[in-house]
Amino acid sequence: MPADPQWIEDALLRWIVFVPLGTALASGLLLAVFRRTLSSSLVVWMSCGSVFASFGLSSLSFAKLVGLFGEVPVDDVPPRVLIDTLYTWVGVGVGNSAFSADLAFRYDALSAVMCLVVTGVGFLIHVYSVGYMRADTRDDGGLQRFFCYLNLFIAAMLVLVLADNLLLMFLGWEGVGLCSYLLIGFWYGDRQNAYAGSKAFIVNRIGDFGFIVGILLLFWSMADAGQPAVSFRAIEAGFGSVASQTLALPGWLGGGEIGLATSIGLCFFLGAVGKSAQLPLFVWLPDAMAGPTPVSALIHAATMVTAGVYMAVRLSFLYEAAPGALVVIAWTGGVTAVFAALLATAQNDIKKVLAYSTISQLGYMFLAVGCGAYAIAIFHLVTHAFFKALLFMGAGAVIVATHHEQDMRRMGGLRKKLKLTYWVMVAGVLAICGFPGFSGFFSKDEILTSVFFAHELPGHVALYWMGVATAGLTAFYMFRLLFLTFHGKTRLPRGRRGELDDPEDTMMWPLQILAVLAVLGGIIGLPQFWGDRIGVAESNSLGHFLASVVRLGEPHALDAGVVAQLVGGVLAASITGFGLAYVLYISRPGLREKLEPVLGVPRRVVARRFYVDELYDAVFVRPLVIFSDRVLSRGIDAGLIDGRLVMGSAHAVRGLAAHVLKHLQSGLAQAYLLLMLAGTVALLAYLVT
Amino acid sequence: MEAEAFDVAALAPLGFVAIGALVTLMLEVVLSRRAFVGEGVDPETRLVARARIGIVLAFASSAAIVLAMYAAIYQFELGFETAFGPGRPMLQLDALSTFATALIGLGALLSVWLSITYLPALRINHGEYYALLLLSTAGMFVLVSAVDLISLYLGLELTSLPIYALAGFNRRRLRSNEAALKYFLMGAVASAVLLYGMALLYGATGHTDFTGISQGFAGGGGLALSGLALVIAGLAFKVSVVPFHQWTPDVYEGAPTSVTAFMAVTVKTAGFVVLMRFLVLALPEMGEKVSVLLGVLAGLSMLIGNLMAVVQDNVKRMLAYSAVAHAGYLMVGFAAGTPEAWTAVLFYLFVYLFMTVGVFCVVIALAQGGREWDSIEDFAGLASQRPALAAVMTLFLLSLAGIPGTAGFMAKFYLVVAAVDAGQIALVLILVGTSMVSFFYYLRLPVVMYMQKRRQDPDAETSSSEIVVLALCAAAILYFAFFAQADPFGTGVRALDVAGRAADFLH
Amino acid sequence: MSIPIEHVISLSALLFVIGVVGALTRRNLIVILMSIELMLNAANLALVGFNRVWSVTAEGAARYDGQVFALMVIAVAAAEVAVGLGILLSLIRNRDSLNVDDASLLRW
Amino acid sequence: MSFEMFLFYAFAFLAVFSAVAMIGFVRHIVAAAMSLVVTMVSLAGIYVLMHAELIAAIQILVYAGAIVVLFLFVIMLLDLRDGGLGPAARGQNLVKAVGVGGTVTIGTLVVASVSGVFSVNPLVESLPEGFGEHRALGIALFTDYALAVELVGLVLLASIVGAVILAKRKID
Repeated sequence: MPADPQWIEDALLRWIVFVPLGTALASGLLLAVFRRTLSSSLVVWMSCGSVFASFGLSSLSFAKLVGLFGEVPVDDVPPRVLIDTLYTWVGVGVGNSAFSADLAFRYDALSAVMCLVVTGVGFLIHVYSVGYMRADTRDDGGLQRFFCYLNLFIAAMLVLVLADNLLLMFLGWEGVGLCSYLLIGFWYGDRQNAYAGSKAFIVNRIGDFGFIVGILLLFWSMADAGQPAVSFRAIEAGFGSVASQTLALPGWLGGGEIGLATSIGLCFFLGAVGKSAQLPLFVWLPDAMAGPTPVSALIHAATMVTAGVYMAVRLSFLYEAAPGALVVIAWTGGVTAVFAALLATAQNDIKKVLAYSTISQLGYMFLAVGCGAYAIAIFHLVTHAFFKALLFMGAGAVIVATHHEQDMRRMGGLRKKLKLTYWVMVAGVLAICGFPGFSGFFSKDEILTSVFFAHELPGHVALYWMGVATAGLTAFYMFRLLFLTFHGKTRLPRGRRGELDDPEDTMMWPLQILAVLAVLGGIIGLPQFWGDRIGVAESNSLGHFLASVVRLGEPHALDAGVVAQLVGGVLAASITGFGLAYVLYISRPGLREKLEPVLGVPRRVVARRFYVDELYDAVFVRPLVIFSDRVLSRGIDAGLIDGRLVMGSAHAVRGLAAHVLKHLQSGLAQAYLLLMLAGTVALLAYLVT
Repeated sequence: MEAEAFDVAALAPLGFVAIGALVTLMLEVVLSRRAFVGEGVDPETRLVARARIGIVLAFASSAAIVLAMYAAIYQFELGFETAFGPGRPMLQLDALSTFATALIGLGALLSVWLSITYLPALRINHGEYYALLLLSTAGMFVLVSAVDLISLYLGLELTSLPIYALAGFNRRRLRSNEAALKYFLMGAVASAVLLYGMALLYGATGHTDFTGISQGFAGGGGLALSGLALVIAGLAFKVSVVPFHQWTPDVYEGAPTSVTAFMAVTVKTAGFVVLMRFLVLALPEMGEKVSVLLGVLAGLSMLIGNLMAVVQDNVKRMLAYSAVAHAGYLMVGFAAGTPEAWTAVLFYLFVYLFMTVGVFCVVIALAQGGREWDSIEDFAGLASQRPALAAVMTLFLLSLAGIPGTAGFMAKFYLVVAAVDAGQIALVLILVGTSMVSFFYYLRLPVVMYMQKRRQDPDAETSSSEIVVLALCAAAILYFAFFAQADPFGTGVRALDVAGRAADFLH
Repeated sequence: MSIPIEHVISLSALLFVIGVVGALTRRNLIVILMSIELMLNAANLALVGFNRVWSVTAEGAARYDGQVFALMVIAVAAAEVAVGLGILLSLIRNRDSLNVDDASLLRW
Repeated sequence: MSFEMFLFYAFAFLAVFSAVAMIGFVRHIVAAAMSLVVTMVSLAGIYVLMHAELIAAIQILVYAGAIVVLFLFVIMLLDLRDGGLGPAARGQNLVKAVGVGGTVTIGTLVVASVSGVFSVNPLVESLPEGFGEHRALGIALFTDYALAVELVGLVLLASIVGAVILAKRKID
């Protein structure tokens, strides 16, 4: 357990949140109430400036945290936590369990990392958006609205990562969901977008249900033990006393008992599954790609979707007491990683490939969490933020350059026209595939190493091989993307072939910065083993930095042989993937047609997303709505939309209401009277007997 | 404080609105005569004159309500505690009743402001409207302080009769007639059931006052329990709890929207407060059995309300089912039955007022040309045309759904915490789960407002009275989301503490 | 000897049930209104009957809770009928039917 | 059986009979109103037996005198044909009537028998002088129950305003 930290009051923290929030509110208020559209350059300066200011403040706080201004060197003081308490937000004296929650921000090592990523990458994406939205012909003068939402999102995300207690975190949690919803549906008039936005929001409800129940369960059990608490500090201090309790399962769940920590952990994990698009709640993320590309980069790759990972790490003390929950997390992550990677290989929409890739990489992060390697999960989170934002924005550049072509089958040969875009994309692809020395190499390698050594985890060998397979698949689909888009002959329609060029500079220079980060970002978490080899004294600085918040595992007994084996395995898989992609898409494209009959069935299975939607349909929807033909016929109508789990149950709810309950409300006053009097008689019978 | 023989000051709020009702009636007669003297007044002039009269009457009613609220708040701050009535206490003036009086007054006040431009827009601008509204308010003032079955019954009738008429106020519209008819029929039967229950309670205990009943109740006994069941059924009707809810959607949809807003907030507040007082005073040891019963009603209301709301295409109807669902949430607090739960219920009612008035105000702001714009399609693309209206509507809906950052979340949170603490885990799970379902329908409106193109193009402007109401409601929702228990401006008033004081009526 | 209170209450319950059945089954609005009146009357009978039981205090003074309540109910019943008939008239102006089932525009 | 008891049962029979007639088998709506009058008057008789003379008087004045007359006025106003009762009750109604009546009655009976509903205090045999007469009740009304009387005034006012606004033929 980390040493008791030194708490420092710092009233500057609130401004990290308030600056972007204030900008968003001011611009929104002007727009909605006073109907003032500001000039686009003012909007741009305001919103980018506010995020940059927030980044500056975060950096300043970071400096304070590591004691840059301090008198004493870092190593000699206990780890510091900056805290900024505004006032008591919620406080109830409930029976024996009076508790209160402050509106307070907390800046410790974990928040610092998240905060810097959110504001730093967020700033770059803001700048990029300026160019992107300007280039977008669909834009109907909604620039101010767009940046208003974007800033609001940054503010909500910062609340999430800076929150000192679960309630405030939940505020940020819902806030980011809301902004994501607004931004996915940004181009209104397009029913598909509106639908995707609602879907994202509604799928997340299922996760949020888990989150809320987790909070309540935690609160209830802590209050029961006489230690009511909602702030992370207090929970961490008091959780030990309830961790060993058990809950009796109700009869319909088969009875028996479940550990309290495990059940709370699983509830929270359900929240994380929704937010971070893991199996089975991943269906919303690919659809969310309907939004503008900067939104995909910011929200659906770099920041919001990692909130689930952040939460799991934030609550690591809880998961430490719940090994059962960790097993579920690890397996969910591992299966999702390989599953989503498989799906990514069958996509033709460039953004969808990246969306499934994101799901897959998030699976890696949860795999790390499940192994108890929290710092490594955060390490991968950071590097992933760099290279996935880069890839999305690169894809956005391609989309803008080709005038909104997203289908890779109609691209090709763009290498010569979009030179800069090509090279930054290459950097991103190499980073995600784990090219030795690139950021993704170290983080992925670390995750697989921890899985390999996680002996306490049931089936860790299988998980390890799933991770390796995912690495191979990742290399395959990423190079497939690269080859289809940039290599070979152009397949663009003739009309669009003229004057293809890299987009304007405001879009390109964030890409270049991110490319540098994607290549070199691994340094912050350089593993000890590699540090020793290249003579860096202080390696794994991220891990040491996070040690004040999470438990670091024992260093693995690594020797050159084991490392060679581990790295070799991953590299071999990746090279296989690359080679396959190269053969199929560059050197022998004809082979694909020949393979088609052989691969037909599995390929079709993958292309139909493993028939997940159909499975949901069969398992959840049809039994529920069997009594209603209309919904049934809707359910069979596969052309409609995918993601039947959620929309299917929505339909089931609708069906139940529309076809059964509705008939109670017949419009006949006497029928109402009858029910009312029947209710009265029932009441009477119940009370009197 | 010792009960004084006839402490008229105690009745100030009731007096103000009752006198206000008489004054508006008189004013209407006098002003109308002035305006329409002579035969050949053309319709146009007539309309303008009517509009002016309407404004005068609205001001008069507002003044009466503000005075009543002021009196109530003053009494609250003084810590008034008077059992009122010559000889025998009929009304109890205490923190609960003054709190509820102020709350109902606020609901009535906002409803009056909503009506100023709405009534002319629907061409139903008759002066009696305000008198009826004030009389009903007076009835609710009686209701919330009633400590005797007689005053409870009279208060209930005084509350309901004007609302039956108000629901049918749009006489030319068949739907309005029908709403009035249904509300009347169901209401009359419900009050007959209630009355019969009261008779049985009286027969079993020999008393009509709550404390007498609680003494006589001691053993329970079939007669008393039957009476109790009928009384609960009658009151459950007023707060539209399943299975006594079926009038709600029809009446909400058919009644003029300003009336819907009025009854949605005030009747619900009054009904819940009187139910609370009755349960606590007349049944001090509210056994497990009653608690289970209330829990079942709560669960049914949450489920049915939320499920039915999903399939509605009319906004007012959807909000009616949502009101049923919210009644269910509130009943969770009743099932818990702890002082904290009462506090949470009162705070919820307080917040619910702003959300509901706000939502209906948006519907009203769309009404024009003698017709309501209340189907979901009517909201399509509103965000591009009237962005502020769409924004506050979204805020109100999100608050109703209970998303963090709105007062609706805080209200729900306190309720849930109190229920968890009282061990009502199953109900809390239903509450949280059905709240998730509620996002389905609350989100439909933002989706059509923000993500569809405007189809029709009414050129209505939001009137200044509506702007005031909307701004007030929106500000309250944001304010209480963060300062339910804080006092940033140093006023010394914390909303939750106030609710707590009001709930502390058990001595 | 006086009438057993049980009989009075039974009579009142019977009348109440008849009122309920009337309100539930008759289609004619005026008859439904009359049935509601019958229910109120039944409650009044119970009140007056019970007042016979609780007619004196421990000190021997007369108590009139039930009778006063009944008086109030009579007045309220009159008020209710007035409003009910008003609603009925306004309905009839728009649609020439006294059948309660015709008022089913609002549903679902 | 004392004379009092005989009177009670006579009135009770009359009341129930005419109530059933009202909801059951009269052909004309005016007949239904008349049945209601009979019920009201019978109840007034019972009130007298219960030592509630003032209530009995008011019952006749207000109910039989005012309320039923109001019904009759409306019936005349509407000029109803076919007895005003609309189409003859369908078989469905009968089923419903039997079902509802049966359920409620059985419910009531079950409740009554299971819980001993009727186990109330015995009747007070020696009533004070002038119990239930106008003087005693009047004093009670204007002392203990003065507030209730005021409230009833408001209720009546509300109903008048409401009825007028709804029923007035022309309001513009």
